[in-house]
Amino acid sequence: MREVLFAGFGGQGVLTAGLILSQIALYSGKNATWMPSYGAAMRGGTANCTVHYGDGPVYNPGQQKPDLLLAMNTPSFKKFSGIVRTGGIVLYNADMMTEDAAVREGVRLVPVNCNQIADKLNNPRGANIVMMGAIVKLLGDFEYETGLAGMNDMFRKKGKEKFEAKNTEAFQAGYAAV
Amino acid sequence: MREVLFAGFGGQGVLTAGLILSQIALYSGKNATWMPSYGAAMRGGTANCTVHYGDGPVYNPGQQKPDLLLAMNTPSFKKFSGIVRTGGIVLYNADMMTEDAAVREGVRLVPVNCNQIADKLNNPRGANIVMMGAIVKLLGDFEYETGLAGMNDMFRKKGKEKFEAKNTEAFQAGYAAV
Amino acid sequence: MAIERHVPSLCNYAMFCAGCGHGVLLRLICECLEEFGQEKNTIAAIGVGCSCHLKSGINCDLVQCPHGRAGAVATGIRRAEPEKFVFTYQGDGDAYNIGIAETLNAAYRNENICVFVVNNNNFGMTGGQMSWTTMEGQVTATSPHGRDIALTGAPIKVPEMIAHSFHPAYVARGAVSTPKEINRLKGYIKNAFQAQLNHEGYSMVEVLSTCPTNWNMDPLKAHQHLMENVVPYYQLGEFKKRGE
Amino acid sequence: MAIERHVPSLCNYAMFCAGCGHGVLLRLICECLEEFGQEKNTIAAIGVGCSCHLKSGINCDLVQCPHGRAGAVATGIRRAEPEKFVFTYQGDGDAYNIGIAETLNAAYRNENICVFVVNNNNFGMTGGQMSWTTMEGQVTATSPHGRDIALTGAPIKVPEMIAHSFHPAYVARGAVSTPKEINRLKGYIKNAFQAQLNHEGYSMVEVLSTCPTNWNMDPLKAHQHLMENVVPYYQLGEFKKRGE
Amino acid sequence: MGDMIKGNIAVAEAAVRAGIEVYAGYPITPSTEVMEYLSDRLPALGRTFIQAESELAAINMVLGVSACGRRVLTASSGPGISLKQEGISYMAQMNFPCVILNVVRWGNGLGSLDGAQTDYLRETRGGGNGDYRNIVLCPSTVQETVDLMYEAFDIAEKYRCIVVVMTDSGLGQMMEPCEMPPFREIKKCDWGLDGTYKVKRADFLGRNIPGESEEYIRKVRAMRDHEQRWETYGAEDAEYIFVAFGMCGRVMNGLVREMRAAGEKVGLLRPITAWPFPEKAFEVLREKNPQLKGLITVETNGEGQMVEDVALYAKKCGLGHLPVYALPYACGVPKDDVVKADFEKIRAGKIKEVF
Amino acid sequence: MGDMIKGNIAVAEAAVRAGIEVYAGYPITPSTEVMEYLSDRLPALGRTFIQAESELAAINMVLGVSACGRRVLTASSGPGISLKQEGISYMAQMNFPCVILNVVRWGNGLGSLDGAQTDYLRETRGGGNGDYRNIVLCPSTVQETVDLMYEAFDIAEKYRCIVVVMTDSGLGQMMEPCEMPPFREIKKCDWGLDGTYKVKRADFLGRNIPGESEEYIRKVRAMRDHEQRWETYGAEDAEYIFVAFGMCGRVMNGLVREMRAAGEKVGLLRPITAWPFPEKAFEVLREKNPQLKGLITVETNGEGQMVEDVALYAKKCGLGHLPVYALPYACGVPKDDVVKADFEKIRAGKIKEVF
Amino acid sequence: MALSKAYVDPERCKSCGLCIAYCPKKALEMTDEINSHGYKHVQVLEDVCIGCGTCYTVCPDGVFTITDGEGGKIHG
Amino acid sequence: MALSKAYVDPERCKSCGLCIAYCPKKALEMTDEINSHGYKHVQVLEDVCIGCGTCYTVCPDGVFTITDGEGGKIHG
Ligand SMILES: Cc1ncc(C[n+]2csc(CCOP(=O)(O)OP(=O)(O)O)c2C)c(N)n1
Ligand SMILES: Cc1ncc(C[n+]2csc(CCOP(=O)(O)OP(=O)(O)O)c2C)c(N)n1
Ligand code: SF4
Ligand code: SF4
Ligand code: SF4
Ligand code: SF4
Repeated sequence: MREVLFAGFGGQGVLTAGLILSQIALYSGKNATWMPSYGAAMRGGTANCTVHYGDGPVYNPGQQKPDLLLAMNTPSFKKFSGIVRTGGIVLYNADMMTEDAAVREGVRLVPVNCNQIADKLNNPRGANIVMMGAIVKLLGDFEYETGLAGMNDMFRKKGKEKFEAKNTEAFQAGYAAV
Repeated sequence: MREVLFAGFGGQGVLTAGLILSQIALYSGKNATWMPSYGAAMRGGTANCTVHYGDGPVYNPGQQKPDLLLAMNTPSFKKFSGIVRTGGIVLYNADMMTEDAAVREGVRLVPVNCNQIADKLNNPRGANIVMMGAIVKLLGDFEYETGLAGMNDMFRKKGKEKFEAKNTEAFQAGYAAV
Repeated sequence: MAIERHVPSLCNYAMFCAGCGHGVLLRLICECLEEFGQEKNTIAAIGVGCSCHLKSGINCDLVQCPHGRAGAVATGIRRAEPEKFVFTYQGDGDAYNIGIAETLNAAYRNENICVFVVNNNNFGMTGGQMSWTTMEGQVTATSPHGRDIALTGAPIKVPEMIAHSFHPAYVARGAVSTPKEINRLKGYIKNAFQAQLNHEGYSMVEVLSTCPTNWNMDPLKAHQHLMENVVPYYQLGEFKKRGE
Repeated sequence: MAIERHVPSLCNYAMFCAGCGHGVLLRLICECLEEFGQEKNTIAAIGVGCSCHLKSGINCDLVQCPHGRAGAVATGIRRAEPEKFVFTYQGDGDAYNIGIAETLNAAYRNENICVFVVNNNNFGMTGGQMSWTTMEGQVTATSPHGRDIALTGAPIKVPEMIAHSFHPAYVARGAVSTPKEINRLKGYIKNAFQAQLNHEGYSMVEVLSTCPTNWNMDPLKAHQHLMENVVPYYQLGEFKKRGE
Repeated sequence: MGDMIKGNIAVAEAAVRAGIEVYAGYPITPSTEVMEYLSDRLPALGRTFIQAESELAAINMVLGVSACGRRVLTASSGPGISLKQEGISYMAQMNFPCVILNVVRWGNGLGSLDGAQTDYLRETRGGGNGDYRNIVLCPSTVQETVDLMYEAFDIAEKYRCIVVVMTDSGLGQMMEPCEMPPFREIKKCDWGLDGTYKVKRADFLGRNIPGESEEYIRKVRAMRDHEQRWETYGAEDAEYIFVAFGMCGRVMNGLVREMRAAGEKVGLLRPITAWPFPEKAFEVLREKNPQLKGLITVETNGEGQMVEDVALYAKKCGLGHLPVYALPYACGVPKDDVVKADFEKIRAGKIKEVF
Repeated sequence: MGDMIKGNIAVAEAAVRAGIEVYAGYPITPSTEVMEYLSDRLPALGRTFIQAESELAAINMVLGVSACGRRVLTASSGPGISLKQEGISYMAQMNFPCVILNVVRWGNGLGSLDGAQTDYLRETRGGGNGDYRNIVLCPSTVQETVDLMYEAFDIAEKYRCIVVVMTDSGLGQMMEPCEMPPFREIKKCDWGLDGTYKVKRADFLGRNIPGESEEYIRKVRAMRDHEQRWETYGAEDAEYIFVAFGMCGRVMNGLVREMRAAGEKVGLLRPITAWPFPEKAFEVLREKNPQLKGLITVETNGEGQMVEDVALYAKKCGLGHLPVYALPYACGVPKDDVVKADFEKIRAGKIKEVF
Repeated sequence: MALSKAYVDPERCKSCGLCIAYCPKKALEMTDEINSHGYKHVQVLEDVCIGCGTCYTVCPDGVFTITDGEGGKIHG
Repeated sequence: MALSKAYVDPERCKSCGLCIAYCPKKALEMTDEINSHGYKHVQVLEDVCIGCGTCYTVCPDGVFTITDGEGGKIHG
């Protein structure tokens, strides 16, 4: 059973990123849950979500000890890097890091300049997709092709296939970046 | 401990009659409770109340087995005469009785033409007071003077002493009628 | 030739107090149900108050609504049964005090229902407390020294409000008083019926009525008070005509 | 000489979305509190909605009211503390949908309070559902094909309703858009303050505002939409002038 | 001994003497006399009476007054109390004290005007959203109604909680002799809002919910520890103890005396607080009364509501083995005869225990 | 296995398939997606979506629709459900069925958006006036939410009662794979008002209240006898049984499996109906499991609410001697680790029983 | 066809007196008989009544029928 | 006395751009610096700013102070 935590400002696409991972898991025949968490209000503040996936049923869909944390900004990094399990990974958005990234021993730190990468691809809103590529690679549970296909399958079901080429590009770049 | 049930149409003064009895009891140093009962609505329908008095505290203020029932009209007579305790009294308004008054054995029936009496005294709204006189006599717990004084004391406290002469007349007539 | 008149069989003996205007309105509504052939096609939503007496007072389908919520209940009925004749029957306390939100919102949505409100200047059923329609200076159980409008606001005119602020099909105010006014009121009620049957939308007829018991007046005196003191403030007539 | 301008210290960084009009209104109110010397004499009753952000947004006494009930809560405060400055701060959903009864009734009683309602044509806080102020045809989360006023009723105009149906001290509608409109709005707010401080009674200032997030527009585009499409329907100005 | 006075009038006057500055309410039988009386009484004293447009508005006016640290009362019944639930839950959350008088009338929905105890579970568990608890005082005579109403404001302010005084049509409409307490001095609570922003607010975002919850529960526990009230009679040697509150409590008070006088081994536990339920009474029973065979509630509702608490706290206090019976009488005032006959049925095994 | 779908959307679609003709509601997080979805979906099917002016209006619209014998849903949360209590009580009294979805959010008053189980006592005891009871279904997965919502209407119509489907922010907002049931044929209940006055009314005055009460309680008993639902796991040999519903139920389902795999003698009782509480499960325990040492509820609220029912029905079923513990976690989803550690504390006597 | 007249259902009458007050012909008067609800009821003076229906219109309790006699029965 | 200018509190700015749009002198521009809330913030072109207060008026987040410099600090 895997647990991945996605965190950032509202608008950085962290909820979608989590959903993509859960869909990849489903696509590859696993079970998955996706659970968001808001602040005191629907508007304002930060957003995060937790994805669990694995072969059996997911009993506890909540935030426990993530195997991987995606931190899209400094507050998220600060808030959550401490709960990542020993042996886990903190993937963070190096473009949004305003402080030194440091975590306790036994946790692997992976910086990715996802905004820069996305900007370079002329896809400034694709920073979260870049990170998806990185996550699939870091987790090692899915083949590159499965990850990509699972993601594209999801957007297709939502009737958003027109973004497929751009998404593929971003995913690929992220996969390559770690 | 005594229980008296006062019943009639709204407007016939049965609630006031009950209150007078409770005040007479208090006036003579006893304890008393007065409890009304309405139908499904505040307006419309009939009204009745139960008075208990005695020397100790009144624990159960509800309708149980009245020692005396005052029935100011036919429906009240029909509805309540059956619950009067054996050995008890049913005092009824003979002017409003449209059917034969009959009760089970062991209950004493006392008719009083209270409306006629009140009309004769030029006090058409005093039929209930007429009945108070009768009740005090029938119950035998209070002297005539105590009953009268207790009643007048109550109206005086309500600032209605101007009716004292008329009330006294009606009370007296009722006392004499049984 | 003399006019034949029978109380409609929809209309039962009602437990209103002697001389109360509710009974006349009830009969007028039953007459209209008969005249428009809706006796077997009607669902009423009744308020809490003396309106409760309609449970025994009228032989048609009806729902006892929570106090003030007939506007919402009737909306539910209307949406569930688009082809039935749906009306509410409420007191002023029900429709204008506790139920003002539901009353206004049904009008706002222009629900295709008829709303009949008996305005008797007080809460009758509960023993004559002040209502938002209580006249300035009127003594009630909760305005023991007469209604002081500087503290409570002035008697509310909901039909005018609805006619001016929303887009209802028909809004009028009649009175249960003289035979002439009762006949005129019947005309308003007919208009309200017609509006609904033509799917024109929301109609409200407010009915000024006496409450002899709580006004502490004999029925005729109450009629006089109504005409002399209440009608001048609560103007009778149509505030929104059909098709206007 | 240039104008010195400081954000009042009563006014905190507020968690409204980027470009949202709430922040401007908040500042204007704080400026008036300062100008009228009421910083240490004020109790606010805030609605549920983006108004909740006033909890951190304003350094004055305030009460978080149940959704829609600020009119009643403010009445309680007013009666308990006759000499304090009391205002409500509510969204249109709060004041006009769920809270219409309490809003109207405070006006009806002519409570000596100021009521500020941010009309941003939707329920902002909960993610942009239709409100009674949503424009005809406007797409929202609960009017996915555009608001159909034949089903829902037309956008509601509460200030007009209050001005015409009751006897309030002051009623106006302003807008948070161009600097000119913002300055005019400040004038309305000042009038509302003055009305209360003079014990003239109830005042309401409705404030048309953008909600860039839920309108799905950038802040400037939202300003343009407001001026071009909203203001023509929701006429700006004073509906009840003071002393009229 | 005071003069005859109606329960509703007496309790209203008690609130006046306890120092309410504002009453806000909406009429509903059988509570209406309270507001009718106060509509005259409060203005005469220079205080404030508000007839609200609804119970919903009334409780929110109460909320506003309470926020300013002033004593305030509302009264209602049946559906009217249901409409106050959101406001009650808000006040509980914000620690705004007030006193609510529920003159219980029978039933669901519109119900009837009969007195009853059909709101017990709602009043003790809270009918609004959340975890909050109100202190529920259950007088059984007019005098006790007055005394508890008078004290209710002190309790409410002590914990900054809501105190519900729960009577019923019977206690509200009946008259009996009663004496009134003296007038209390009126004063504003020092935490009350006064416009100076002396009490700073926490941030709206970034709340600590588990912390808030814990803090609230601490208060609940303090109330539970310190506010239990009850009366017992014959509890030391009874084989069966009747548990009854309010109107049923007074009826059973008399009946237990009568039965004991006739040699029956029965006793009475009369809860005065329905919440916190007087569990301490059971501890006493466990210590003192080894011959106890069963607990019997007498209630005016459909199938017993308080019986849940009796079973729960009996279990909690080591009396989990005792059968707990209910004698529910839908509404009104139980009749002595009927209760006695039903007690015989319990003894004969014809009425089974509920828990 | 279906596709990923959000709990709120899935449950809304399930209601559509179960044949609702009308939805009436007012937005409130975390339930709002239900109405957002239906605002599009219902009109597309020629059915009716009404955005009400308030929750109060919404429940009364529901009442009107239900009176006509048509399937109708409303959904809300927190204070919104509190505002519906009067209408709920009326519907119960008039035997008007409907389904109410409560996507529980934490807390009293405004509360927070966190998922929680703070409404258990209110939902099971009724927050409106009176004696009524609603059937309360507590799913613990998105699939179960769908299945129970689909069935809820049949149950509601069977008894002409209200069925509350109680989820929480977590179950409403989370996504997981789920399959949808088929569309049901729409039909009007034959008792529904149709304008013909085929069902005559009783007289308004002259009601028989004890009779009405008795009739209603008969229905309550039938529901209690026939509608208990639960799931157990490892109940035959467990020394400690965790009792948990909804989100906590699924968490404990996994954790009990994990602990048993590690050799711990623990078991699970997951109530699916919170009311009627599955007391029959305790009868089974009493018969089958002599080594039981204690019952432990896991709940997301301040100090345990369901723990009252667990103690009550344990007593009722002859398990009154068992200690009943609560592990309350204010809100959210309990963490496996924390529950395990707290269980150790129970075993070590550091956490005392509640009842 | 007989001339229409007002007919009374005495059980419904509540003695409010409105019909008497509005009757244009003074064709109504109160009796001393008490009905089962406790009210005295009105009666029609058949010779005076012109069947105009005014009493029908104002009566709040549906006491009157105006007919040529087949549906009603005259009380007095 | 020095001429008044607009001063910026960069932590409050949410990049909404309204001040830039309404500034009559085009004295404002967006920087690339990100504040701790994740927003880029504006800066004042001191030489161009005439201290008219328009930005103060339209800014929803209280970013501006218009003063002669003693209360604020110019960013850019
Ligand atoms: C929620 C609720 N609040 C209060 C009541 C009590 N109540 C019943 S009728 C009524 C007022 C009735 O007045 P109105 O609507 O004017 O009708 P009328 O009796 O005068 O015809 C009130 C306050 C109630 N039943 N429900
Ligand atoms: C009783 C209740 N119902 C619903 C909600 C959910 N809710 C919170 S804010 C809101 C609407 C806010 O809209 P509006 O008043 O227009 O303010 P805005 O956020 O747009 O400023 C709703 C429906 C609630 N908190 N309480
Ligand atoms: S109380 Fe008034 S309104 Fe009600 S029936 Fe009597 S007279 Fe009519
Ligand atoms: S949601 Fe809309 S109203 Fe609320 S803060 Fe954001 S922009 Fe402003
Ligand atoms: S109007 Fe009707 S109720 Fe009144 S006296 Fe005449 S017949 Fe009787
Ligand atoms: S108006 Fe204010 S928040 Fe918006 S960009 Fe300008 S300074 Fe920043």
